[in-house]
Amino acid sequence: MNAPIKNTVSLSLRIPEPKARPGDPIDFSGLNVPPAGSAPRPDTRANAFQVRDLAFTLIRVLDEAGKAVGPWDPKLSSALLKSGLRTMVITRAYDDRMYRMQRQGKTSFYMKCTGEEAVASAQALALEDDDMCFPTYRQQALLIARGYPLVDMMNQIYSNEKDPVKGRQLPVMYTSKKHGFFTISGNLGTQFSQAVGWAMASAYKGDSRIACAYIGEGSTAEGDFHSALTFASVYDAPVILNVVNNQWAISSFQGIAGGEESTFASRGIGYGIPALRVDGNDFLAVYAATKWASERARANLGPTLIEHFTYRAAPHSTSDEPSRYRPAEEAKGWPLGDPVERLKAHLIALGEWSEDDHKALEKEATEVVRAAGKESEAIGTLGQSRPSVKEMFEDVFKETPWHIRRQRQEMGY
Amino acid sequence: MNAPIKNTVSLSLRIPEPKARPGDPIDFSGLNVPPAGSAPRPDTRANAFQVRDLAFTLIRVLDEAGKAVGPWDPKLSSALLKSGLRTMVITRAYDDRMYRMQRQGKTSFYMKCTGEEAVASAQALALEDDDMCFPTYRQQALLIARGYPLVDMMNQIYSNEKDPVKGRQLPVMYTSKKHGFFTISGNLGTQFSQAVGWAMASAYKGDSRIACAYIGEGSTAEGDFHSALTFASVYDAPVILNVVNNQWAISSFQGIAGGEESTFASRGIGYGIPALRVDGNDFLAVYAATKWASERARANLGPTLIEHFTYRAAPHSTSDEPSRYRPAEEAKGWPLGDPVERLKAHLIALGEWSEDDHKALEKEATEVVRAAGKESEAIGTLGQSRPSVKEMFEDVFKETPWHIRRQRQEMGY
Amino acid sequence: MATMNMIQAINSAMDVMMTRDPDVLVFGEDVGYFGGVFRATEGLQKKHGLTRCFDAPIAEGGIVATAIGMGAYGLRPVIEIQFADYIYPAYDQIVSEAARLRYRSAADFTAPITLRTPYGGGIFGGQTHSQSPEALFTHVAGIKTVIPSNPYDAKGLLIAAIEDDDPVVIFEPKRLYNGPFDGWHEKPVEPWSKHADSDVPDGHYTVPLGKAKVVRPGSDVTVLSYGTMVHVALAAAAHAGVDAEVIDLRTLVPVDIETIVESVTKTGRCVIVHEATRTSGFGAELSAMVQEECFYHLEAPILRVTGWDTPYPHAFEWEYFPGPERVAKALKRVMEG
Amino acid sequence: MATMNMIQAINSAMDVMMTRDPDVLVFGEDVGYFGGVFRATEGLQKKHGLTRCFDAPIAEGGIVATAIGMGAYGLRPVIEIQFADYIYPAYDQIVSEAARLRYRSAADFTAPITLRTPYGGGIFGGQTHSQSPEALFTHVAGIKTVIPSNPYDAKGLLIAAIEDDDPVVIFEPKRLYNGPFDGWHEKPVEPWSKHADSDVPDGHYTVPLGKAKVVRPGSDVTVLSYGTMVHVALAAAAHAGVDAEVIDLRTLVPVDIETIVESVTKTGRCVIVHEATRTSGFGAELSAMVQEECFYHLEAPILRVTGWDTPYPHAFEWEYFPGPERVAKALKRVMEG
Ligand SMILES: Cc1ncc(C[n+]2csc(CCOP(=O)(O)OP(=O)(O)O)c2C)c(N)n1
Ligand SMILES: Cc1ncc(C[n+]2csc(CCOP(=O)(O)OP(=O)(O)O)c2C)c(N)n1
Ligand SMILES: [Mg+2]
Ligand SMILES: [Mg+2]
Repeated sequence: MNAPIKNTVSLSLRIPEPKARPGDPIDFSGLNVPPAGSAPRPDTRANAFQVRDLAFTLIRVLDEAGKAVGPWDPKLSSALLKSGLRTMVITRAYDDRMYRMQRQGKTSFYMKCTGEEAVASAQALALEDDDMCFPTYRQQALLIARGYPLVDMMNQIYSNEKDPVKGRQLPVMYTSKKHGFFTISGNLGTQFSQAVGWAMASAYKGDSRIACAYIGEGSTAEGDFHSALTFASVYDAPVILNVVNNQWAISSFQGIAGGEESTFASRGIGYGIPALRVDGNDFLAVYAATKWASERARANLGPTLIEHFTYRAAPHSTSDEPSRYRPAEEAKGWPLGDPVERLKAHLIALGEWSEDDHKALEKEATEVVRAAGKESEAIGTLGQSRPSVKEMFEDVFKETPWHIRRQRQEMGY
Repeated sequence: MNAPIKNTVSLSLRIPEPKARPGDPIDFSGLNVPPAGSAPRPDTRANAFQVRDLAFTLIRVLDEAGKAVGPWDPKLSSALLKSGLRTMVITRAYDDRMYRMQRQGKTSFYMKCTGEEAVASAQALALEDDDMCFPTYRQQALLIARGYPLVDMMNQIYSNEKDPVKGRQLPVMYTSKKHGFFTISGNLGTQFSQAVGWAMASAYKGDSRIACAYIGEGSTAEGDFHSALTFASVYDAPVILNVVNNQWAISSFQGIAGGEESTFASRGIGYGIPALRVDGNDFLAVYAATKWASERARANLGPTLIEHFTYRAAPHSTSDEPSRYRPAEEAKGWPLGDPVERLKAHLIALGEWSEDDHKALEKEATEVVRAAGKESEAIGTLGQSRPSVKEMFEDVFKETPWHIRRQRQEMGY
Repeated sequence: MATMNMIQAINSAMDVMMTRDPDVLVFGEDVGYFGGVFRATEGLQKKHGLTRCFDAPIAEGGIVATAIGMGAYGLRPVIEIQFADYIYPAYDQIVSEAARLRYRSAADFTAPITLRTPYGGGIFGGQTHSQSPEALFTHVAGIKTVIPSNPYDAKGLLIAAIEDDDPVVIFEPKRLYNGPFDGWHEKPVEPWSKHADSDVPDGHYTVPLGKAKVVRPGSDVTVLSYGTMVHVALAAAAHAGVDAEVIDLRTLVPVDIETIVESVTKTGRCVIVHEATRTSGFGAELSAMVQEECFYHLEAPILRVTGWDTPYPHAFEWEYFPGPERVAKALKRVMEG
Repeated sequence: MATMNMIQAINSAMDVMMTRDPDVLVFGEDVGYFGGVFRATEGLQKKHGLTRCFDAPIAEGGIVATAIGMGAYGLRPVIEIQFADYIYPAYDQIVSEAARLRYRSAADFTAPITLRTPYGGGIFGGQTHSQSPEALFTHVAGIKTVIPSNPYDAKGLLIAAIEDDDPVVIFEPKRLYNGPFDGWHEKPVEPWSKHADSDVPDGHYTVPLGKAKVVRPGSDVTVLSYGTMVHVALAAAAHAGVDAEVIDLRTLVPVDIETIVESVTKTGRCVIVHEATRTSGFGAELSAMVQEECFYHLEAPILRVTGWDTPYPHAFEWEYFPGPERVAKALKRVMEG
């Protein structure tokens, strides 16, 4: 080992590539899916080192037959299961309508969460209603589950006269403090570390509310992700740190965020944060993992990181066309299936649900969404109706200073 | 699990605190120091998952008797050991003089690396001379080992006429491309991710040189640390990512960077980066770990993270007074000892060195440093001599644009 | 010669430079296989290979940092920040590092990097896809700031930037990518092919950094503008019936002071137009410089027509955007002064 | 009433507010047990408890982000960024988040945070302990920018900032911490105790944000300044023998336009002084505003005396620093105009 031998092999740069591009057959061969029920469920008092293997497996409850199995089975009432299914189905109907509306030119932009509905739907039920969520643009199901009016969501999307954020935000950037839903930022990742601050504040005040933060797997590369984990670890903040790994960040596959080298859950290990990797399309697994994490947080045991392994079935947004960078059929071939279908199958397996019940639910959902849509569209779609132009100059500061007031006057308002 | 039971225990905020503050007895009781030789040495082709336990132990080669033991023993020649010792001793003499010079008002600022000399001294020998280092302000030993003239270092510190960076930089912010020493930034952490870019470039060009980056444990909290690990992981960059954990960041103990919750080495696991935790005061262990990492990098096997567990024996800088925030005697009580003493004891145990040899070396080092000091001081100390004021306006851009030229003229140059 | 829109011209600049210089490489979010959300890098990966045009993690700070490291090695990376609104996570690396590497190391290390980023409004992008942060860069010593207004300049300036040994930030007015836009948003969109500056040489050429262009000579008033606002200024002059001399600055730092002074000395009046927020916008610097240099020639106050001191609001796109009506009003007012 | 230097006044402001309001807490790098590298938070942890004044990881972005989250919860965090030169890693959180929370959520969420940071040169801190980045904040809608020049104002403005419901960035001229400094660097340092503005009430009071102060009435020329430069301007006026009206702006955004206009209308001349890099500095905005508002009263070009368009170089501290000689020269020149 002594003589410094200069290696003569020349280095080369590796650029990660997904298994399949347009034209290629879809290929999920590398996917390692452990059987439902195989992951152990440690006590919530376990530390990060003890539970570290959970960051490399996949917590799954629903088996292929739609049965709930293993230690993570949360043993939910059928009422709760049905309520979760309803949120997912309404969310999907909502997404479909709003996507269509954008296509019809009724707004500038829209983003669906198709295939990922279980994450926010199950978490909304596992959390307390007054826990504060710091969502990305794919957790609209939180608002829906918590009873925020669909028509207000639509008004936001249309930037119409009744838009709760007064025409100032891009569509889908909702806010509702009342519903524990932090104002969505267009800048990726920023909310993740803010959530930790909110959780620290809750702990500082001796409150019992916890924070629940979301980030896409692509956005975990931002510095805010690291800030969040560092501060959560140092101050033992009562926060659930969710990474929604839907495997795509616009056109970039998860390998570009480091997903081929380790799991996103495993990022928690180095900060001493217990980390769970969960089948994100398994409503029961998401619910159970969230309960585990929220129990820890509420018992002053600090943060938990949860990676929700799922798949972005829809385009990134209305500005995107995924068939340009991945096989068009890839979404359909996703081995972990569809969260709605899987929960439906479970309820049917329990004898609590039928195909007819499901059709009725879908119909109802479409109807509910349609009614809200009509109401909102009657107020106006983008460009037809909007808040007063005066609103452009308000809320920059609590009190409008002279220079902004003058500018407003220059505009004639 | 069904009924949402609101936890009535109120949350509380934890602020980490060191074991001992001024006035308290020193307390290293929590320290877990595995015996020298106990850590296994895996093949360099092992992946991060396989070597993950090495992030939680401590690779140590020198035992209490000064013997080199275990699989990590790099089996170095006595010539190489002596060369390393010499670098360390000169570095210490250099630090002592420059610290004194600052105290005498001959410059504005100085930073020592006392207690941490083994890290850069061993790495300089383990690396090729043309590997590019991206240091912090505590790797002056790299320059010394690579033969950069002490007098040039001093000229930089004095911002005198011969200052290689022309009076523009704070003292100790050296640069020397020729010596594979990237220009030190005053902004913590920024160099860590730049090093990854340099390594990517080397791989892109089919070069065989690798990059070697440094960061303090406190600075691992910066976003740049996360960028570095992410990019190194994604592109499999040939880079050694060193975290020098000297346990203090100015007045903040390592718990404020998350060091109580997990090791800094373990941060690598979540990125799939093999990580070693090394006794940073053990010259042989640092050397061996660096060789392991550089072999991996040069064989296109990608990045390695090394945590060097050491102790900042000196004040943070000349602006600091550690007895205000830690027991004054803490440094002396540091269980892993002093790197110079330990290598000296090893050489003596080998029969290659004696107390007299050591005294002679110390004398020589003082002399070498003194001679360089005299030479540099003859050119001038801060304020006595400096580059032309014209230099203030040069090198902002390659060619000076009109507005800066005009400003220079306004100054009369 | 070919007819190119702005995206094609930008794409061609990178293609030309990647072909000429193996040290030029391109990376950024979604720029690889997909070719970028605005298609500026389309085909480059296929043509030049995976390692020469590739996707980056969503970490703007990491993108700039690795580009700096590459620049220090000796490469000439061209990086894309997907929207200028997302440049802030990279701000420290740009301001503290790229801008100061040469200075602090006395040219031992340099960062010859080019940072491209789509900017500006007019596309209903809301507050996070519409910003014009150029003044946050013009304040920083060591950065060159460039803003093209048409395909010919875009290609020539981008090639000049890539060849430049200093870090250059190029803000590309995204509203201009597919056609000139003069702010009359109710008019049908005109394609670049109808515009003279869409005649773009296929090969290598440069438009020098630091040189402005008089796009419309005139004698009444000087209009200082750049990017989309050049087209708005022309439309406004026509609308107001004022014989304005419209200057396209093209480079903000170093700015072409000679062209500016010569024009204002002649006209005695000056209107500055930009889309960015008014307070401390680059218009403030232009106004300060013009009055310092041309004080005794000024016949009326220099006026600024700018975005308001608010974020860019989704529903009020055209009230925020400084369109031809607002600019025309200023032209008339300055003529009365 | 007590005699306080600026550090003591700042410390007292936090102490008073922590005592009055349990929702006020203080954190930042080294601010806890140690009391901050400039000792601004000394004793606060001991007096108010570990959770009310504590150390933060070296992650400026994380510090601001968690403060925003706390603000959204309902607290009033006061955070320290150790040097203004290190604020850039937090720039995205400040610009994209703190500044826009109220606007984008229509006041559903707000960020009533106060960010304190030592800034400016004159201490041989080299390029990374000397910067004056205020213009990078004045350009951002939604941020208030405050710069005190003496102990009385420092305490009153800081309390006003903490009580303010919007995010406020306070740049504290570190060269003034221990005594007024007028740029005659070879003169012995004078302690604050000899200065009238070191008479500081022990308890609660405020100096309103947005109000400037005429520190020296005069009739020849208006000098607009803030922070350390207020003292330099006074020294320069004496040195030049010019009857300057020296205005201490105190708040840059929103700026006190009335006081400025009133003064320049009277004097007809204006010199602007700041330490920051000239191009796109806040002086540009002041110059633009003054000429917009007072064009017909101006008898000479508005001049700017500023730091140069270079980083702040260690060995050339006093050549970079806009000292009284340079300001005096401008005062004389403007009187000739
Ligand atoms: C700071 C920042 N950089 C870039 C973007 C542009 N952008 C919007 S969404 C997106 C992809 C995000 O991917 P991921 O985090 O995986 O979330 P997903 O869309 O899959 O839910 C990008 C790059 C942005 N909004 N903010
Ligand atoms: C971005 C940034 N933030 C803060 C500082 C101020 N600062 C200088 S050194 C230091 C402590 C660094 O601690 P660590 O990383 O552990 O390195 P060490 O000094 O122990 O070698 C701090 C906070 C800085 N230089 N840069
Ligand atoms: Mg994703
Ligand atoms: Mg340290």
